[in-house]
Amino acid sequence: MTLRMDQSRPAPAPGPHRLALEGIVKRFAGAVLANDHIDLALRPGEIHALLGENGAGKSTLVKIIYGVLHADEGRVLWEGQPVTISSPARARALGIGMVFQHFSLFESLTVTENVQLALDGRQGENLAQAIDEVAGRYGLALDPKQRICDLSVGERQRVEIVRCLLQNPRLLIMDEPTSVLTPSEVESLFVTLRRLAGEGVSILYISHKLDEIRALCHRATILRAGRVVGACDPATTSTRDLARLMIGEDPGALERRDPPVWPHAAGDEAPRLELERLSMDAESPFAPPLTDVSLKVRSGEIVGIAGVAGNGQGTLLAALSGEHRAPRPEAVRVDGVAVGHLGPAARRDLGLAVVPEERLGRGAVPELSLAENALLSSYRSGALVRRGLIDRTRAHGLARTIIERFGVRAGGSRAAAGSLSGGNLQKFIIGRELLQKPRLLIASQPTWGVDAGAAAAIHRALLELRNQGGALLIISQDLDELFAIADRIAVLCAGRLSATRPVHEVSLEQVGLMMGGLFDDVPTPAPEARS
Amino acid sequence: MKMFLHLEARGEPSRLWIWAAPLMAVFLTLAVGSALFAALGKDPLQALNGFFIMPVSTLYGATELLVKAAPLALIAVGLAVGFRGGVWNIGAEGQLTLGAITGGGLALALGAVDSPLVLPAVLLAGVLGGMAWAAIPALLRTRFHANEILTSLMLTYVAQLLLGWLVHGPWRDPHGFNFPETAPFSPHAILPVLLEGTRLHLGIPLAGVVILAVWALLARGFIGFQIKVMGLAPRAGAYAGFRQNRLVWFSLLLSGGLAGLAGFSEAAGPIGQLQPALSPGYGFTAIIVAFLGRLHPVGIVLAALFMALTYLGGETVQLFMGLPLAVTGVFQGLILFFLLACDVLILYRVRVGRRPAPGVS
Amino acid sequence: ADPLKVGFVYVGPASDFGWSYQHDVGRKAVEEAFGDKVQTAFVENVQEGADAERVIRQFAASGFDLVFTTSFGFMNPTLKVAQQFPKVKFEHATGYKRADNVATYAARFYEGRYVIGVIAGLMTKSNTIGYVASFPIPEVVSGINAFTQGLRSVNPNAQVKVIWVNSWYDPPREREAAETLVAQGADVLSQHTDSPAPIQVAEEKGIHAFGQSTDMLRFGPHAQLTAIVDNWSDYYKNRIQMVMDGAWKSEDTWGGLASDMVHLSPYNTNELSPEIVAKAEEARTAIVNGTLHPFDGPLVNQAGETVLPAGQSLPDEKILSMDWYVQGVQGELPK
Amino acid sequence: MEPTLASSLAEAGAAATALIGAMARAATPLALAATGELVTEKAGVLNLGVEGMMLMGAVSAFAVTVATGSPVLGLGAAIGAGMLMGLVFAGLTLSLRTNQVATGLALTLFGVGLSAFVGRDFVGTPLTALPGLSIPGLSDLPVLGPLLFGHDPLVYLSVALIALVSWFLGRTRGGLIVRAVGENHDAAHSLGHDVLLVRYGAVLFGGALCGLAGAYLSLVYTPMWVENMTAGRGWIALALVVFATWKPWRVLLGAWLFGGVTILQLHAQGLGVQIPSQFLSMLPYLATILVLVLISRDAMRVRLSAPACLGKAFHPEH
Ligand SMILES: Nc1ncnc2c1ncn2[C@@H]1O[C@H](COP(=O)(O)OP(=O)(O)OP(=O)(O)O)[C@@H](O)[C@H]1O
Ligand SMILES: Nc1ncnc2c1ncn2[C@@H]1O[C@H](COP(=O)(O)OP(=O)(O)OP(=O)(O)O)[C@@H](O)[C@H]1O
Ligand SMILES: [Mg+2]
Ligand SMILES: [Mg+2]
Repeated sequence: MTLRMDQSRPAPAPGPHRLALEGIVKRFAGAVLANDHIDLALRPGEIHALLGENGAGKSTLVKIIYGVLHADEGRVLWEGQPVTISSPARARALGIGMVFQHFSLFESLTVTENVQLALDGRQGENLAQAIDEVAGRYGLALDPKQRICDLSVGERQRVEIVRCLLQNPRLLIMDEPTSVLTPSEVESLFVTLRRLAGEGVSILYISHKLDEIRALCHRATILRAGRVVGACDPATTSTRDLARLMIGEDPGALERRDPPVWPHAAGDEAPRLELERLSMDAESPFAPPLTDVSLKVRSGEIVGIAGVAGNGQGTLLAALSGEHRAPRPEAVRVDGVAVGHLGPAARRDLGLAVVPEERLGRGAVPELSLAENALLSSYRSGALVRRGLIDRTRAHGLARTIIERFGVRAGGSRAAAGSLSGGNLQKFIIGRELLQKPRLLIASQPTWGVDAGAAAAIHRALLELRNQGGALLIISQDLDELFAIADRIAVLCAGRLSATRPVHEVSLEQVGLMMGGLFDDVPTPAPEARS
Repeated sequence: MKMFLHLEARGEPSRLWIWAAPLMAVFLTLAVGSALFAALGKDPLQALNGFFIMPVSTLYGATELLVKAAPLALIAVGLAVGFRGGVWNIGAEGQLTLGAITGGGLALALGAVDSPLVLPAVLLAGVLGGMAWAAIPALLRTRFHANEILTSLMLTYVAQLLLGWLVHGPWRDPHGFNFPETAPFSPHAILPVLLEGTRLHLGIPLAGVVILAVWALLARGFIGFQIKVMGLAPRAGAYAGFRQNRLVWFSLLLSGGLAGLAGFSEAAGPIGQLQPALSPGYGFTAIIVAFLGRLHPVGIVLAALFMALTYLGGETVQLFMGLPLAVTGVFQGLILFFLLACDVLILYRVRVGRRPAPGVS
Repeated sequence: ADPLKVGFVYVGPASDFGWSYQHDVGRKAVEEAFGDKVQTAFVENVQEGADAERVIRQFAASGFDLVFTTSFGFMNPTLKVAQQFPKVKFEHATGYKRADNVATYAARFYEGRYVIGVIAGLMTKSNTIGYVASFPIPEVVSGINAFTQGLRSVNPNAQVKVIWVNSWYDPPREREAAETLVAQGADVLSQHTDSPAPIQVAEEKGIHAFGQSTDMLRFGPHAQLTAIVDNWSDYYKNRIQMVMDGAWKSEDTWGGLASDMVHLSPYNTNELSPEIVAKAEEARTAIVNGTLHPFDGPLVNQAGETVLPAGQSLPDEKILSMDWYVQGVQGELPK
Repeated sequence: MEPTLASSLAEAGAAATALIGAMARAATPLALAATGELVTEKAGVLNLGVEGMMLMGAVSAFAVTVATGSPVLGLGAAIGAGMLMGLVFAGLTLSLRTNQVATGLALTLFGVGLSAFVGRDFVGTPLTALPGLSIPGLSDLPVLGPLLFGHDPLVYLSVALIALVSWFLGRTRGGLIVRAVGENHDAAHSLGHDVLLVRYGAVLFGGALCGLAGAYLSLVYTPMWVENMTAGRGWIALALVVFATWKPWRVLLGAWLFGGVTILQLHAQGLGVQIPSQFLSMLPYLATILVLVLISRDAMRVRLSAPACLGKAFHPEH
């Protein structure tokens, strides 16, 4: 999808810089040089993009600005004055607000309480009202009384953004705020950000979505391996050039997808995965239950499931992976076998692999080494465990293979999963699942927070699996991604799944309508795709 | 908090300090201990000698150290398994008691039966008793989500009262003038002494073997990995298809079984019968031992020996120097504080003063 | 000459103000009496499990000549160690197993309890006496029975309510038991647990009670009528003198009021009328003289059966292993 | 004289009053210590040193009251001693990041020893109990008077403290921050809350209340000092926090349940119930387990009220 270029971008006000960084250096234990003498300056009203591959050091830099981390060298100037940002409280006192890449939310607390915790006690009773107001103004629907644990990832992201906006910051830092928002949410967020910029707020914006950056930002600074490698006006720089700046070489185009391997006409070929009127309750009382979800995925095709976060994606994934058992075994079939009652391990034995959307704590254990994380889901295959004993050499070997094959940037198989940057960990997890040669892969948000180069690599790997006859089900909010790799597409809305449609038969607009729940207003799909 | 001591992560554990930290703790202990004893008007050298050297300066003393350390290590290894997986069994004392009850009950029931199978049978009964008692928190947690910290602790008191009832009532020695103890176990149900003139009984090498087996199982075994994942990230465990409830059962049954074994070994080893007080709180002390040993079997064995030594030392300094038991408790607490605090050096460098301030030119 | 080395093994802390405390009072009396002719040492809070044998052995192995092991649970360990150290002399309190170098000693607390039973019987108005008990062992049971015999000898309608707290020493729990007994109508309390908590309850409620182990008058100046004091000092001094004289031999000593091993602290004459004091003294002297035995027949059990006909008194081994209640005690003993 | 309905009602009322009074007193030390520990745990710190802190509170209160004759100073000393113990714990676990479970157990060992050492000269020293509160007029009301107004001040204080803690945690910004720190210390840190400061405060508060609980025992309940006089009540208090699923009012419920069943089983014994006393003594433990099972059935709710970071060390540089 293409974002509307905003013609009327006001130029940032001249005058002193709101924020200037000079020679910032940050070294992590283990001698990772995450920031290497970084200089950066923002004017009032400027929307400034920070670009870079996964692990380039973007999050580290903004955490230093926000006082979460402390630089080893360098200085920070605020409105021309040298300042010490010793803590986030200090940062907020200066007028800096931040939306974190990895949520800083409190699961058991309500939305209001989460917001209140960031507000230094200024707003009192009518906070819930203020939240409603901001949320309404910017089109970020939220119920202030809900607990975070009952929210979907997308809703959580909204909480982060609303919380930040309520602080009336003069510098707003956003670390990948849109990765889980729907296109229309992104649109309205941009309207907000432009308005804020117009009011003189400086915005430091991190995203891997180059289109967004081109549509929104006045300037871009590009980081590579902790160093500033360039700066440009993104509006006048092509996406391709931006990508080249980031990775230092030509990214190479994503090959157009080949037609699906399975013969379109023979719609009666036995599906790999079949959901038959699957209905089940959600884990949390606020997510919608799944209602009569039916779906078929055949070998050699990728089926994409679009939809706004919080419409039952989590429940669907858990029902497919076996983390939640279906009420009826026959509701989920793999290769014709009813598996609804089986757990994740038994389903893996049938050739199923799963990539969940949360990397830390679900797809991987942050405290454990990559070798142990390789073992986490590969223990059924590859003879890593024999007679109850672990073959450590093989586990390390497997981790090294994943690292090499999928270009994961990590300090070897002994590195803790938690020390990897978000994108690199995602590559590792996808690689781990793909190396199991699954006959059926289910992935949720496979490229969430992943840089363009890595996203392309992941897409290539997914397509390769498809071309080798694998069946894939991709749950994603990123319509661009689905349109790029899926053969057929369906939309999940309020726990109901639309019929699947060949991608080339639907337009973005139609899918957008379906995401609003208007399944029936869309022209009838071709009969073979109806399951 | 403006920290005066600033800790700086090393990134990976320092190989040097893994060994040096305990040494430094010992050094601090000696220094502070000396000051403490001097303040009490006792000769520090003599007191420290009494604490750490005298108890093990004879062969008998050395074997006594093993007698005291074996149950601690055995229980702690079992507990460590659960602690790694977030299963908080703090009722090992109760499981120990039940192990003694079931093992002892069978020993009494078998009476004078003379068979080489008696000893294995009673030991097994002890293990099963401990398991059965641990099965209650396991059932209540997996079935009703009841927190095992509370249930296992409460069941400890119940077990002790149960033992009290048995030895005061139905299991009283008929020839014991109605005093609260059972008849002595028959020689076939007693763990034989291995070294004449000491109390080094078969239960001690047995504990060693069991600890080795558990270590092997957990270090190389997949179940140890599953437990670790469950402790660190339960959702990752669910994603991987590990069965949480099974792991909870496994951890509790294992730790309960080992505690039961320790309990019956105590009854059938140095004591030889059931009586109201079987254990000087081994089940609770083992919790400290488990953490002091960093939840690793080797560390646990060392920690158990060390804790046992401080208890023996406490007796020695009372006997020879008239140092009250209270001082022993204070001293023990201090040693533990030092040992725990020095471990910080394994993962961190300690810098004195404020953290380096960024942005100030 | 080298001083005689005497060791003591305590089951509780020496400062428990109860059982171990009184043994330590005895130890201090020894030190005072013999000066540098003796050297004493003690180890306190020794658990009755596997630890006891090690501690006792350590005394024996370190050249101690005489070791007092002061709890029933130390019986078997004492005998085991004694076998390995035939030259060392041991004395075990409250047990029943002896050896050539192991003597036993205990006190006939039940004698004192008979006397306080008499006082209780004369003082009670509600005819309900509360008894805070520790563990159902023969010593405690015979104490309850002797108390009841004394009680009913002057007041046949009085009843004894017993609450077991299953601890020798738990002040809050003892307090709760005492309060319960008062709530259920007791106006005199007796106790066979070691803390002054029941006395404090009696003092607070304006009723009466008897001290245990030590004189607890300080904790209940109005409440305490008298206390049964464990007095080990004379015994310890005697036995040590015997060792010094080469006259020590293994024997069983069961001292009572006569030898003052069981001692009654001064009567609280502010509370007790002279008549009651006279009655109590009468019973005490009769026991001392041997004209009265607390377990003189007829002894009737709770079921109303005569266990011992009139004219006989219960032999020592029956007292030592008592596991039944006499008539007048409410409740049932665990069997 | 014929017993009239009124007089027998009054008698029954008096008996009930006595029973409830006994329960309230038995529950008070448990409630105080458990409330302190609850706040500590809500901030994400597990301090297993409750028993040691209680003992230090008990001995300090006793010693200072004997020395100065002022129970108020004694209470102050108990609070101070509890906080000092808390400070030792916090210094080790928060600043030096030692393992909380092990450090707490070591703190108990240390406190048992130190209190015994400090208290050696006070064994056998009598002390008059703190007088009960008497509110003119109210306390003299029939039945209700003694029932509601006849207890000692600390009984009311414990209820007031629970109300205060409940209000603080649930309704104030400070309480919200405490909960946030216990829920997710990294996020709290990112938002600029001083995790260590909050935790130091919570541990010290916990220490203060445990000290107070100890003082209740040595000044009010059984005014005396003897070694180890808490006899394991610190452990029960710890268990009650779990029982209460980290909710203040449930701590009171748990303490009353435990204290109440304890008193009731003693009453049953006194009434001559034909069950061995050991089994009756098991009842408070079994009752607590039973009720816990009943209230734990909704796993989700229990999980939500448990502080997610409980016992975990906080590393600010991550
Ligand atoms: N706490 C940490 N300890 C050690 N290394 C770290 C830590 N945090 C980040 N790093 C390393 O610092 C480098 C920069 O990480 P950072 O999170 O800033 O990357 P990023 O540019 O935000 O990447 P992404 O786009 O994936 O979010 C990476 O190599 C990462 O592994
Ligand atoms: N008590 C235990 N409970 C659970 N798991 C355990 C236990 N002891 C050891 N393990 C498992 O064994 C692993 C390694 O234990 P082991 O003693 O073999 O260490 P090692 O061989 O020294 O390891 P390395 O070579 O990585 O240093 C631990 O990381 C853990 O997974
Ligand atoms: Mg980042
Ligand atoms: Mg990152």
